[in-house]
Amino acid sequence: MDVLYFAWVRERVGRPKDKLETDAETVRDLVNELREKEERYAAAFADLDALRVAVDQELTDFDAPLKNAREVAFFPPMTGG
Amino acid sequence: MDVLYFAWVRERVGRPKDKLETDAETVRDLVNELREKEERYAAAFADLDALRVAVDQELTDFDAPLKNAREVAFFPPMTGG
Amino acid sequence: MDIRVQEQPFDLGAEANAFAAKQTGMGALVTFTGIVRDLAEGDLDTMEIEHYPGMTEKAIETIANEALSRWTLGDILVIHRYGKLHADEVIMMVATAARHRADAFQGAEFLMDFLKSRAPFWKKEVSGTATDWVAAKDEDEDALSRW
Amino acid sequence: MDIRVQEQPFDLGAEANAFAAKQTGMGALVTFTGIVRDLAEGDLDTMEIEHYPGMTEKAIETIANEALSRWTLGDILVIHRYGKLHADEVIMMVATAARHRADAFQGAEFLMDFLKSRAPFWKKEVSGTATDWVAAKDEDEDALSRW
Repeated sequence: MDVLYFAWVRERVGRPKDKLETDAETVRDLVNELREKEERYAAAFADLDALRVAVDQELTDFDAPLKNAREVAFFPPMTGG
Repeated sequence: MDVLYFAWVRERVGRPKDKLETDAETVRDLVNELREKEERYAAAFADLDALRVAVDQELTDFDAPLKNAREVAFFPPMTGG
Repeated sequence: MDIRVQEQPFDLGAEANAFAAKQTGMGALVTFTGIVRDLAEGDLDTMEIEHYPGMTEKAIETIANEALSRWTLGDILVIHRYGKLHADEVIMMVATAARHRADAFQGAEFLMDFLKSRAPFWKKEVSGTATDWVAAKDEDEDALSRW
Repeated sequence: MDIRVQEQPFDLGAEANAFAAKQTGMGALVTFTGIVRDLAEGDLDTMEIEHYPGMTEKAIETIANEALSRWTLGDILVIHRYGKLHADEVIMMVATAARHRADAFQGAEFLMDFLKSRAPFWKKEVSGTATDWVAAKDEDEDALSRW
């Protein structure tokens, strides 16, 4: 599974993308897995209220299932326009 | 006093402008004076609900006083934009 | 503030660019452009716009000043044509500049609602030998009550 | 519908004219243009806009389709830049065409409200050695609830 990071999430994680094998059933499970991986992930994912998530390029929430997902992206609230 | 007519009011009256001497105290008095003048004025001023009036280039209503007015204009509801 | 009442055509894009170039510190520009629509029957020959010279400019200025007093706007542009126009020609435009988009949008909508019913313009549609003064719509008068 | 996500600058006036020229029977055009504002301190060097290639276009298309389903719109244009921009540069624009002005205005406002908070763009302000990710505003999230 591709895990993408944007904006300050990318900066805290220190890279734009990870390729992971995971058994995480939901986005929240994946976040917990990442938090335990390394300190910089724990820092990036410290406050979920400050984060948004997309699964296969659709905005969703942290309880979304990851079954068959190919791409998960984490980022702060968007500031387009 | 200059009395101006616009759009179909002008067409019904048959001219864009009259110069009048009048003792009319209000716009309504002036309208009544015009109605008695000739049939085409009676036709133009048949339905006051369909008309708007400006005194000295400010929109107002038919009870507005004419004291010191130099210019009165009659026209249908505006359709700008 | 730039208000023009004119017979000659104008270029929407050139006016939008010139308006944008004049602004500093404004994050949001809104333009509205009104275009002559053909009649349902597709046989509009001309739209004739009559106005009240002298009052027109003053009425638009009053409306623009009211917009400036209600929203935080950096600038306002209003151009309105009169005379004979054909289908697809630009009738008029307004533009607003503001720091924030809500002001720019609301200022432009307010200008349009009041220009529609409070600036002394009258439209006549001419198709063949038939001429029709465009009737004011109740919904245009109603639109004013929201401000 | 015309949606472009691009790094290169574009000309607001040329785009507005091209959009207008494509329409038939549309009496009302609205454009919104977003421009890089300098910081309060006047020392903005660049604004860097990051986006999520692939998702961005899809998200904008979803928003535009929602606008088309809610209002009677003839056409929609959205252009949004990414990369490094300087003060006074155009960031993005939307344009809507409709028979009636209320649809054109509301369609454009809806597009802007959703592009602001639902299209995957992130802005970073760079001034000297200081960089700041622009924070989303509560009022932008609140703006969505009116639709």
